[in-house]
Amino acid sequence: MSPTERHEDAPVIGVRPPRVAVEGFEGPLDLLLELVEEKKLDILTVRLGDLAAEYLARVRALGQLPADEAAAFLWLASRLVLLKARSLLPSLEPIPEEEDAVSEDELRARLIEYAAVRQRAAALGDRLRAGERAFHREGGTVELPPRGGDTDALAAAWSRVLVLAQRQHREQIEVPPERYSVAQRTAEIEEIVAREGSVTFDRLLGEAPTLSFAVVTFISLLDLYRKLAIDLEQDELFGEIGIVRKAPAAAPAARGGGSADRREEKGTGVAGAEKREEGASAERPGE
Amino acid sequence: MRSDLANRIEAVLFVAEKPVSRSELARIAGATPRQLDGALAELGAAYEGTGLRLQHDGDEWQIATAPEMAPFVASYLGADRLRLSPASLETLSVIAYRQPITRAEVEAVRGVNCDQTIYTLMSRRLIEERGRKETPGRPILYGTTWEFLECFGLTSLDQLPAVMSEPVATEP
Amino acid sequence: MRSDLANRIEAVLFVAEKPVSRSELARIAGATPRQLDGALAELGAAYEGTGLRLQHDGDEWQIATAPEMAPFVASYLGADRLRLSPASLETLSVIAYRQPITRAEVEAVRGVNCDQTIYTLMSRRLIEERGRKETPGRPILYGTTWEFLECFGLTSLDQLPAVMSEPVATEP
Repeated sequence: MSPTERHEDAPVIGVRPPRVAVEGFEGPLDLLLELVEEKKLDILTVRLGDLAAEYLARVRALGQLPADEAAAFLWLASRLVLLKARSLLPSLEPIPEEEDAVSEDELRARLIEYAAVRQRAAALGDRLRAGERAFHREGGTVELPPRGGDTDALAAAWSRVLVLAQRQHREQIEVPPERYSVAQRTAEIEEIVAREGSVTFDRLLGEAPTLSFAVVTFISLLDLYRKLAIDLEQDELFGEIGIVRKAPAAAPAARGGGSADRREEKGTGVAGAEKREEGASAERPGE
Repeated sequence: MRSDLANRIEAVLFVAEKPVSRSELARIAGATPRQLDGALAELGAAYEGTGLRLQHDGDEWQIATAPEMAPFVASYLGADRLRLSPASLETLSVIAYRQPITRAEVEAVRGVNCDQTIYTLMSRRLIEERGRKETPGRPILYGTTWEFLECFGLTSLDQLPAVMSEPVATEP
Repeated sequence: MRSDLANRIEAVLFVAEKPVSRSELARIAGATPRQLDGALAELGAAYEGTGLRLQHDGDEWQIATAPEMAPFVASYLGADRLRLSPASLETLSVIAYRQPITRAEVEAVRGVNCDQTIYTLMSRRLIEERGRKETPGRPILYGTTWEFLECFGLTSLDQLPAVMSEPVATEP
């Protein structure tokens, strides 16, 4: 089973400083590669089994792994221990049950590929940060009487608009502001921060916050800050606000957390659509 | 060798769907009015013998296709179907099904700024102004044109295909 | 002196709302595929050192602004910069360099579940569905979009940055 990605995307478009690195790893391969790089070992020659003990120690230190992620990390750990054992006892023949186990070569190949992926991602990230992108035009200045409009396409566009508008409308109805008390929101935020260690203010707001939801969220943060439960970080004026867990989290509030998650999920539908529109405006002058 | 300032102006005018004023160009390109005039002249000269032209109406500047290219442009645009971006098509659908309607009302339905798409649809003669709404600010009302009917092969607006969803309130 | 054919192509690409295929360009400009390729190369070369450039994704062509002009164009359009998390960038890089590719294949490379990042990249129009893989379950294949090329300032996929360690092929 694959672990789930940890780094969630900061709201897509917007002038924000890069996210502060989140603790933890993207997955077992990420952790293994980190070890290789930290120790300045050559992926091509290092005996991966030799990293077993260190890998296990790091997994132990990670602390809060959700069950499914732990499985993936431990699966890799067991492979490493097996490779180590084989290298110590060369006479050890693979037993039939191990046939599906990943071999040193396969693991190495995956690690090499993953290292390339990380380099490529970094190269793409550099390009993105450099901001040297292209823009196309929509061509709006043509003086010719158009022909050949498709009424079905027009009706489909209208349907799409209606669906989006209704979804936004529903969102407003289903999340009435009075549903959020400061106490409840405080508990929710406490739970999120306890679970994730840190979170951004933007994420707490979700994609399309109502004014009262934003206000309640903000007051809750001030309250938590006053109680020394969290730290607040902001690198620059108008920059992203980071909320970081301070004291070991109190018992998470079971009641509040659910609705925060639901809100986030529900937000995704509408937000996705809005994001597309925003994306469109960033990429072309159409809107 | 083209100057960097001329290239900045070119890029901005390229993406702009409407003419851009001299003062806005100068501000965006970071140039004095005098430098800007020089760069505009440079760009205009560079377009000689190409498929594009630099045009201006008073202080408003834009890039357009060269008149000699009209047959090919017409052949592409008029070919067999209307070419509109999804965004423009959505704005058109709102206006077609809800006319007469103000820009603010269109934006309330679509949830995004519709300046550019309304401009595009106006320039394609698919929509037109239909007087003013008698509310504060007297905003312009938009409706579809007879070219719209012709373009979509409709004899009247009653023939617009019915859609399933129930209408939602459009008041902003 | 620019050829007339290059100018025709320029004018058509200038008014086009979407990338135009090679075959359509050839038809409209009245050229053979061979002549067209020559004219496209000519136009691409003519754009060097200007505010524009010619980009293509396979056989689809488009004029876009030069990446160096991005700050000015963004300032005019009021466009914000796209930001992606490290996780999304990893998923995007796997897809960009290995397209078309299924989600399971992306996950095999990254070693983590990629549902969320694929959704994110789809909603930003950086990737799109490219049909189905003819294997059991017929999983969806993903590839990058035009917007991807534009966002990263690439004129074509050939321009993807090369990295030091080139991996060996792995099939999941």
